[in-house]
Amino acid sequence: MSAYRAPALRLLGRLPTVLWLTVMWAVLWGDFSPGTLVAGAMVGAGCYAAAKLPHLPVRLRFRPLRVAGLVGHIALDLLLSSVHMAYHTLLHPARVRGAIVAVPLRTDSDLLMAMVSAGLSLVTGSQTIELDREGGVIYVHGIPIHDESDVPKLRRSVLRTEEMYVRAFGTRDDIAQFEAAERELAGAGAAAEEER
Amino acid sequence: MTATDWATAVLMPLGALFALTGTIGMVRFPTLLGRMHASTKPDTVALVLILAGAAFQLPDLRSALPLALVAVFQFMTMPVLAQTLGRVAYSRGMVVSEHLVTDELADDLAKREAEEGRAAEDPRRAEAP
Amino acid sequence: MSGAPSLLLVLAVGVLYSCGFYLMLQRSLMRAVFGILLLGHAANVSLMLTDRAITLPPLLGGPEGVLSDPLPQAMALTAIVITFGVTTFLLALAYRVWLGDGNDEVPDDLEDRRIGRLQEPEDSA
Amino acid sequence: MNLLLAVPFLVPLLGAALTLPMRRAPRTQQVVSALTLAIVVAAAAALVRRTADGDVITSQAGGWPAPLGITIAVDPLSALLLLVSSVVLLVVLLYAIGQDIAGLSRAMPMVFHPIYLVLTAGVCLSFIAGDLFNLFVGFEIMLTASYALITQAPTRARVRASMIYTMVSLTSSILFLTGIALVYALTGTVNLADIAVKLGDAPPPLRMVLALLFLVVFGIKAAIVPMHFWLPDSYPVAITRISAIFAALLTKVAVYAIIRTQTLLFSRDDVSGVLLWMAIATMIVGILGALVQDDINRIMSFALVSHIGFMLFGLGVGTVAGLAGAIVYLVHHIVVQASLFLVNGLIRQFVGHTSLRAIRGLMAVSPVLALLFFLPAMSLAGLPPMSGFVAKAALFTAGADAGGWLLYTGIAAGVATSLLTLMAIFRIWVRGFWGEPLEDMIEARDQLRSQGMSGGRLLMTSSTAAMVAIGLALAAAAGPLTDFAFTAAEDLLGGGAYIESVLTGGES
Amino acid sequence: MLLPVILALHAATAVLLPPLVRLLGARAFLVASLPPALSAVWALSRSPGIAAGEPAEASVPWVPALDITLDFRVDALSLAMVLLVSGVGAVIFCYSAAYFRSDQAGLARLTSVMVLFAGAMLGVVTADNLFALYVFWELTSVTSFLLVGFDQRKDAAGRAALQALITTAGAGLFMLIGFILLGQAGGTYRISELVADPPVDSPLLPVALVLVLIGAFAKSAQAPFHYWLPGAMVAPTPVSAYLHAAAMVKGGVYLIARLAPGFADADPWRVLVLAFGLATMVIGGWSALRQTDLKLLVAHGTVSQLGFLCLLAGAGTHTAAVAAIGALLAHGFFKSTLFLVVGVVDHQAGTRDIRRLNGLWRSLPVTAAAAGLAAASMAGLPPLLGFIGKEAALEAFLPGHSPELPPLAAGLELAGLVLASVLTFAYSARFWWGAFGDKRAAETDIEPVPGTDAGGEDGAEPRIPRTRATPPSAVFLAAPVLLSLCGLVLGSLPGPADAIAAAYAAPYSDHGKPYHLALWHGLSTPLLLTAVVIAAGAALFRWREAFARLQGRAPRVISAEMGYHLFLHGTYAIALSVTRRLQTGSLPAYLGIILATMLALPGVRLVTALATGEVAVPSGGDGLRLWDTPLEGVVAAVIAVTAIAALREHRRFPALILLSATGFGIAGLFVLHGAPDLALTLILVETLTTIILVFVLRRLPATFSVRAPGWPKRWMVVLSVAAGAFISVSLWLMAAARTAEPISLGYEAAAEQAGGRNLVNTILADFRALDTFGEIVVLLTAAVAVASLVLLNRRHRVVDEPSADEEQIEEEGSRR
Amino acid sequence: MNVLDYAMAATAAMLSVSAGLALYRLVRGPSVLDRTVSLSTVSVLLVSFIGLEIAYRGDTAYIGVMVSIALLGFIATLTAARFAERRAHDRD
Ligand code: NA
Ligand code: NA
Repeated sequence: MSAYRAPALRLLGRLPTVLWLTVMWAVLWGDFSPGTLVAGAMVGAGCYAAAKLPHLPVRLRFRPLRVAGLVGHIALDLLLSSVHMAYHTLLHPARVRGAIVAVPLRTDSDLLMAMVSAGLSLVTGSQTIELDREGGVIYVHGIPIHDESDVPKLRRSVLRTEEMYVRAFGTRDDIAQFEAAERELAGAGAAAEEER
Repeated sequence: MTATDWATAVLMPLGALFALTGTIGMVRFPTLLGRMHASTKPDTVALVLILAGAAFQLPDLRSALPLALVAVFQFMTMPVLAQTLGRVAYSRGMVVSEHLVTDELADDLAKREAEEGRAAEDPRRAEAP
Repeated sequence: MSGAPSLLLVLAVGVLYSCGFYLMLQRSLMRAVFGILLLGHAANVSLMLTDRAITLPPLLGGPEGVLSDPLPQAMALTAIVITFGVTTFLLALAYRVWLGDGNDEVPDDLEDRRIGRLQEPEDSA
Repeated sequence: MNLLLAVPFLVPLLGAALTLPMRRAPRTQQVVSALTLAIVVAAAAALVRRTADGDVITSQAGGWPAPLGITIAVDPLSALLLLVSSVVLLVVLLYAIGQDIAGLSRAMPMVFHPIYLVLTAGVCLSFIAGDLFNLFVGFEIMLTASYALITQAPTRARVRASMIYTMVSLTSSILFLTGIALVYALTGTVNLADIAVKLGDAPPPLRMVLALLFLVVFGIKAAIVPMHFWLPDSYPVAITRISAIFAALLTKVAVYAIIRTQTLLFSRDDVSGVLLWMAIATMIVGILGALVQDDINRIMSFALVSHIGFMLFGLGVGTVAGLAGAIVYLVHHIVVQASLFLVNGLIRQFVGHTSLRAIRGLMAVSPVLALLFFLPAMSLAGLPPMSGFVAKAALFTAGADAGGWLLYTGIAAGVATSLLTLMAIFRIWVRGFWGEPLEDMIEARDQLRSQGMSGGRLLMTSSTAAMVAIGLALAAAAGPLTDFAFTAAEDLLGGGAYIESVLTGGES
Repeated sequence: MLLPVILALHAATAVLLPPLVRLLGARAFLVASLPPALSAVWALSRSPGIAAGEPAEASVPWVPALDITLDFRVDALSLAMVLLVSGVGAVIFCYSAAYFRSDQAGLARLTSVMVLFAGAMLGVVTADNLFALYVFWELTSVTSFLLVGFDQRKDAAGRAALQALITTAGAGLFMLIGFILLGQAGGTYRISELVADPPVDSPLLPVALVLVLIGAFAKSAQAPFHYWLPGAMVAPTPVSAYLHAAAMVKGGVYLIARLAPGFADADPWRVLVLAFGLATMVIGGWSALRQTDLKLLVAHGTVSQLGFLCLLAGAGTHTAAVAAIGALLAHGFFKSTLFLVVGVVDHQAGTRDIRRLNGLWRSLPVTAAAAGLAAASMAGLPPLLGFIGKEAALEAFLPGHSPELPPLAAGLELAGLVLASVLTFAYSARFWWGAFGDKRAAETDIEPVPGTDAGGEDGAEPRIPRTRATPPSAVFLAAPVLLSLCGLVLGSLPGPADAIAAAYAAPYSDHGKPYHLALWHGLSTPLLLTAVVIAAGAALFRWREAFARLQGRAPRVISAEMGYHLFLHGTYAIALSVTRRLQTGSLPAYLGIILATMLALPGVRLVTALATGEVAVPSGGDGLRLWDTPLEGVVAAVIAVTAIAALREHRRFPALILLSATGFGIAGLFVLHGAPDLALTLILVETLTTIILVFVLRRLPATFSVRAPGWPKRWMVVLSVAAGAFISVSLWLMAAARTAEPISLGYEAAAEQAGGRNLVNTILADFRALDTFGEIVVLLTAAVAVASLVLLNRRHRVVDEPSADEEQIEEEGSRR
Repeated sequence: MNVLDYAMAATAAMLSVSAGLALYRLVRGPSVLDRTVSLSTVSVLLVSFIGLEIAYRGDTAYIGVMVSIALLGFIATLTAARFAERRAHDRD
C-alpha cells in the first residue's frame, strides 16, 4: 500500500512521531538542553519500536490559508456545539435522541479519511462509529437529532467537513480524485437519498 | 488587576463552566453515546480555556509553550478516544436503538450479513475463492 | 514546627489504609494486589502528610514563600519506585499462580490443610 | 567514605553486575561469585577486629554531614553479624556450586548468582545502615532478591508458597514505610542516632506506640508468634540453597533490626513485658508446630520460629547479659540452621524428598549424612557441648540473674521448648535415620556407589561438612564469642558510643 | 594435672577407633580400654593424697564470661567414682572384646561411642563447676541414647533410647535451671565453693534444690522416673553392665552425694531424698521379683539399689555418708558382675529366660560362683562389701543415732529399709536360682524329659533336662570373676574403702560416734536386723510361688511408664490441636492476624493514651483544621470515593479503572503539597502499573474470586477500618507533637553548595544517593525476577523438581 | 481578594463539583465504557486543576505533572477501551 519501501524513507516516515515524543519528553523535564533532547529522541525511538506504532506516509500538502480556515471553522464549531450541548444537557437530556448515518466519502486517501473521521469526532455532537475504508463509507453518530429531517443536515455537514480537509491537506492528485468522485456521486447520491 | 489578569479572570471560569456542564451531561444523559458527546468534547473546550487563562499568568511565552503543547495534545488525542469508545460501544451493543432516529450502520451490517449468508449457502461460491 | 495535617487528609489517608487492608485480606489474588497498590499509595501519602499542604515546590530561586519539606518527597519517590518494582513481581507471581492453578485465588497451604484434617497425632511414640 | 565499610555492600553489587551477563561461562560465574563473597568475608573479619574493643566505625555516604547524608555505621554487633552472615553465604554458595556442577539443580545459574549477590548486598546494607530509611532500602533489596530466589525452579507448590511469602513481606514493608512516616512526623529526621536523640522530647505514649509498631514491623519478618504463620508455609518449599539461606539469615536480619531499634531508638520505653510474652508464645507455639510435622524441612522451619523466641527473650531481659545471650544465640542459630537445611538438602538429593513418612534407616545407608545431621541437631536441641548449649546457658543465666516472675516464666518456657525441641529433633533421628532402610534408599546408595563420588557431590558434602564444622568451631570458640557479644551488648545498651560516633563524625 | 589430658585422650581414642575396628575387629575394644585404664591407674596413684584430704584440681577455661569453666576437682567421693567408672569400665571393655563378634554391624560406632561415654562419665564425676558437670552429664545422656539405640534397626530400640533420652535430658534441663539458680544464689558455679559455703538464706534455694533433684532422680532412675531403665535393657549387655550398673545411673547418686554435705539440711532436700529413695527401693524390689528375664530382673534390682544409694547419699549424716560410699562401691562391683554374668549365660546358653534355664551351675561353675558372690553381696551377706554397706546403712537410721534425723522419721525409714532389704535378699536369691539353679517342671517352660512325668503318683515331679551351655573362654570369664572378687576382697579388707568413706564423711559431724566400715561392730542392732532380713528373705524365696500369687492379686503398682506415655501423647495431642487451629494455611487469615496484632500492641497503647489523656489531642488553632484549602476536600473525596468503590467492585476491570482514579487523586494531593516531582513519578509509575495490570488481567477471569476468606465480612471491615484509623490517628498526633525542626532545613544551604536548584533532585542525587542507588538495585532485581518467572520459565511451567509429596498431598486434598 | 481571586475560587469550585459528578459516574458505571469515559474526564479535570494551580502560583513547576497526566489519561483511557473491545464477549 505504501511506496515508501526504501529504509531511509521509512525512517523519514517515522520521524514526525519520534519528534513529537521528543518534544513531549523535553516538556516533561522542563528542559530543552541538547542532552535532554537526545535522550528524548532515544526514548521516543525506543517507545516507537516497542509499541510498533504505524508510520505515517507523509503524502500531504499544507495550504496555510485553507488550514487556518479549517481551524477557525472547527474552533467555532466546537464552541457553538458545546454551548448547544450544554443547553440540552441542562434542559431535557432524557429526550435527546441521536442517529447513525452512513456517508459515502469521496476521497480514497486513507490518511485524509482518518483526518476527516478525527475531525468529526473532535466536534461536539458528532463522532465516528465506524470507518469502512474499502467501501469509503463513514458511519457517524450525530446528536441531537430530533427526527428524520435532521438526518440530511448531518450528512451534509459531514460532506462539508470532508471537503475542507481535502482542500486543506490533500495533494493535487487527491483533490483531482475528490472532484471526480464528487461529480460521479452527485447523481447517484441523489438517487440514493431518495431510496432511503 | 492588569489586562492579563482580566483575561484569566474571564477565561478560567468560563472553561470551568464548560467542564461543569459536561460532567452534568455525563450524569444526566440516559445513553452511553449521549454521555460521551456531552462530556468528552466540552471537556476539551474547558481545558483549552483554562490553559489559556493560566498562560496569561505566566511571565513569558517560553514557559507558556508547554501549556500550548498540552492543549495540542488534547486536541490530537480526544478524537482518537472518542472514535475508539464509539466503535466499542457500538460493537458491544450498548447503543440503544430506541434513542436513535435511524441506524444506517445496523442496516448495512444486516445487508452484509445477508450477503455472506447467501454466499455460504451457495456451494459453488463457497468453493470458488 | 509543622503542625498536624488537616482532618480531611487524615481521613483520606485513613480510608486509603482501610481499603488497602480490606482488599489485602481477600482471597482473590487480584484484589490482594490492588490492596497492596492502595497501601503503597497510603504509605507515600503518609510521608507527605508529615509536611503541610499549600506550600511551594522545593525549588530554589522560585517565587517567595514557604517551601515544602523535600525529604519526605525524596523518600516517597524512592518508595514509589521500589513499590512499583515489587508490585510488578507480585503481578507476575499472580499470573504464575493462575497458570498453575487456573484460578484467581490465594491458595491455602496443602500440608497445613492435611494436618488440619488429622484427628490424632500421627506419631506419638 | 571509609572503603572498608563500603565493601560489604558495594562489592556484592559489583559481583552481581559482573555475573549477570555470564550465562555462557558458568565456571567463571561461579568463581566470581565465590571470590566476591570471600572478599566480603575478609572485610567483615577486618571490621570485627576493628570493633572488638567496642568501637563504632561510622562513615557518611557522599561526605555529607550526619543528619543530612546517609550514615553507615558498624558497631560490634553489626560487624559480628556481617562476618557470620558472609561466611554462611559463602558456604551455601559453595554448596550451590557443587549442586550445579553435579547437574542436580533446576535453578537458573544466570539468575541465581547475580541475585544471590544482591541478596548479600541487601543483608549487609541492613546490618550497616545508620539511617532508618536506608535500612528500609536495605531490607527491600534483600526482600526483592529473596522474591526472585524463592521462585527459582517454580513448581506449583513453590509459586503458591512464594505468594504467601511475598504478600506477607510486602505487608511488613508497607508498615515499615508507615513507621518511617510516623517517625519523621514526630522527629523530622531519619538518621537513627538523630532520631534517638530527638525522641527524647517526644511524648512517652507516642514513643511507645512507635516502639510497638516497629516491633510488629520487624516481628513479621522475624516470624514472631502470632505473625509467624507464613514462614513454615514458605521456607521449606524453596530449593535447598535458598531455604538454607532464608532460614539462616533472613529472620535474623529482622531480629537484628528489632535489637537495633529497640535498644537505640526506644531505650527509654519499656517494652520488655511485651517482648517476653511474645518470646514465650513464640517458643511454645513454634515448637508445638514442629512436633506434628511430617517433613523434615517443615519441622526445622517450625523449630526456627520457636527459637526466634529465645533471642527475643534475651532482648526482653533488658540487661547486658540478656542481650549478649541473644547475640550469641543469634550467631549460633544462623550457623546451625544453615547446617541443618543443607543436610536436609543432601537428604532430598539422596532420597528425593524430605518427608518422614518415606524415609527410614538413613544411618545404615549413609553414616556420613547421619553424622552431619546429628551434630547440628544436638546443637539445636541445646545439648552440650554444642554452641546451642552455651547460648541457652547465657540466656537462662541472664534471665535468672535479672529475676522476676515473668522472666522465670520465660525460663520455664525455654526449658519446655528445649525439651520439645529435643523430642522433635530426635523424632527425626529415630524415624528417619534409625530403622531398617527402605528398598529404594538402598538402591539409591548402590547407584551412587557405582557412580562414584563426583566433584560436584563432593563439594556439596564438604561444604555441608564445613558448615557443621563451623558450628563446632563456634562451640570451641564460645569464650571469645561470648566476650565479643558482651562488648556488643554493652555498646547497644550504653547507647552513647553509637550516637556520639554518628553525630560527631567518627571516621569518614 | 593430668585429668584434662586423660579426658582428651578419651575423645581422641573415640575418633581413632573406627579405623582401628576395621583393622582389629572386636579386639579394638582392648585399645578402647586403655584410656579408662589409664584414668583408673592415675586415680589410684593419687589416692593416698586424696584420701588424706588433698584433692587434685585442674581448670580449663571455656566461656569465662558466663562462668562456664571446665573446673576439675578429685576428692574422696570423686576418687571412688573414678575408680568405679574407669576401673569397671576398663574391665568391661576387655569383656566386650570377647562378647562381640568382629562382624557385628556398627561395631566401630559402638566402640567409639562407648569410649566417649567413658570420658563423659569421668567428666561428670570430676567436674567442679556446675556448668561443666551439666556438659558431661548431658554428654552421657546423648551417648547413652546412641548406645541404647545401638541395634537401630529394631523399632523397640529406638523407642527405648528416645524414652531414656527424653526422660534424662528433659529432667537434665530442669537441673540446669536448678544449677543456674544455685549459682546465682551462691555467687559462684564452683561446686566445692558452693558446698563449703551454701547459700542457705536464698529464697530461691528450695526451688533450685528441687530442680536439681529432679535431674538427679531421673538420671538415677528414681521413682517415678524409673521406667526408662528396664526399657533401656535393649542395649547390648556390656553396655548395660557399664551404663546401667556401674556408671551412668550412678550419676544422680553421685550428684546427691556431692551436694548433700552442703544442702542436706536445707528444705526440702532430706524429705525428698529419703521419701523417693525408699519408695524406689521398695518398688524396684517388688517388681524385680516378678521378672523372668534375667536382665530385667537385674535391671529392676538396680532400680531398687539406686533408691537405696540415693537415700544414703542424701540423708546427710555422718554414718549415712560412710554407708553411701560402702554401698556405692559394693553396688558398682556386684551389679556389673551380675550384668556380665547375664551376658555370659545369654552368650553360652542362648537364652536369659529363667523359665528356659535349668541346672546351669553344672556347666558354668565358675560363672555360677562369681554370680553367687555378687548376689550374696547384693543380698547383704558377710563377708562381702554389700554386707558392710548395709550394716552401716541400718546403723545410720537407728532412731537417735543421728540428731539430724528426727527419731520418728528415722524409725520409719529403718522399717522401710528392712522391708526393702528383705525383698533384695529374695530377688538376689531368685537371680542365682533363676540363672543356675535346679528347677521343678512347674517353674519352667522346658519340655520335661519324656517318660518322667508318669511318676506323679509318689509325689515326684517330672524331670526336666538341664540347659546346655558351651564353656566360656577365659577372657570372657575374667571380667565377672575379677569384679566379684573385688567385692569379696574389699569386704574382707574394708580398709581402703573406709579411708575413702571417712574422707568423704569428714564434713559431717559424727557427734562423737565416728562410724567405720568394718565387718564386725559387735553384737549390734543392725546385726540383728541383718539376721531378720536374711531369715525373712529366705522365707520369701522359699515360699516364692505363694508370694508370686500374692503379687498377681495385688493391684499393679501405678506404672510410671504410663505417665511417660500420657505425657508424650498429651504433648502431641496439644501440639496437634494448637497447630491445626493456628496454622490454617490461609494467607488472608495470616494477614488478618498480623493486623490484629498491630491493633493489639501499638493500637491499644494509642487508645489507652487517648482515653487517659496522656497524649494531647490537637484542638483549635493550628492543630485541628478541617482543611488548608477547600481543594483538599476534592482531592480527599476523589481518593476516598474511588478507593471505597474499588473495594466494593467485584469485576476486575472496573476496579482497575477506579484504582487509576485513586492514583489521579493522590497525584492531585501531591500537587497540593507542593510536590511536582512526586506527582509526576506517581503518574508515570501508575501508568506503567496500569498497563502491566491490563496485560495480566486480560488473562484472568472477568470477576474476582468470591470465595470467602474464611471469616465473616464484618470482621474484616472492622479490622481494616480499625487498622486504618490507628495509622491515620497516629500520624495526626505525631505530626502535631513534632519535637524538632526537620533536618531538611539544612538542605537549602547545602544544595546551593551542591549546585542543585531542585531540592528533591539534589537529595536523590547527592545527599541520599545511596538510597537512590538501592532503589535502582531493587528495580533491576525485580526486573530479573519477573523475567525469570514469566519469560524464562515458560518451557517448564508445571512440576520440575522432585516433590513426590506434593502430588500425594494434592490427591488427598482433592479426595476430601 | 480581587476579581482574579474570585474567578479562581469560582473555577476551583466548579471544577470540584465537576470532579464530584465525574466520580459519581466513575463509581456507578454502569458499564466499563461509562467508567472509561469518566476516567478520561477525571484526567482532563486534573489537568485543569493543575492549570489553575499554575495560574495561582505563577510557577511552572507543575507543567511536567500536567503533561504526564494528560498522557496517562490518554493511555489509560485508550487501554481501557481496547480492553473492553477485546473482551466484548464477556460481561464486565
Ligand atoms: Na526498649
Ligand atoms: Na508540602
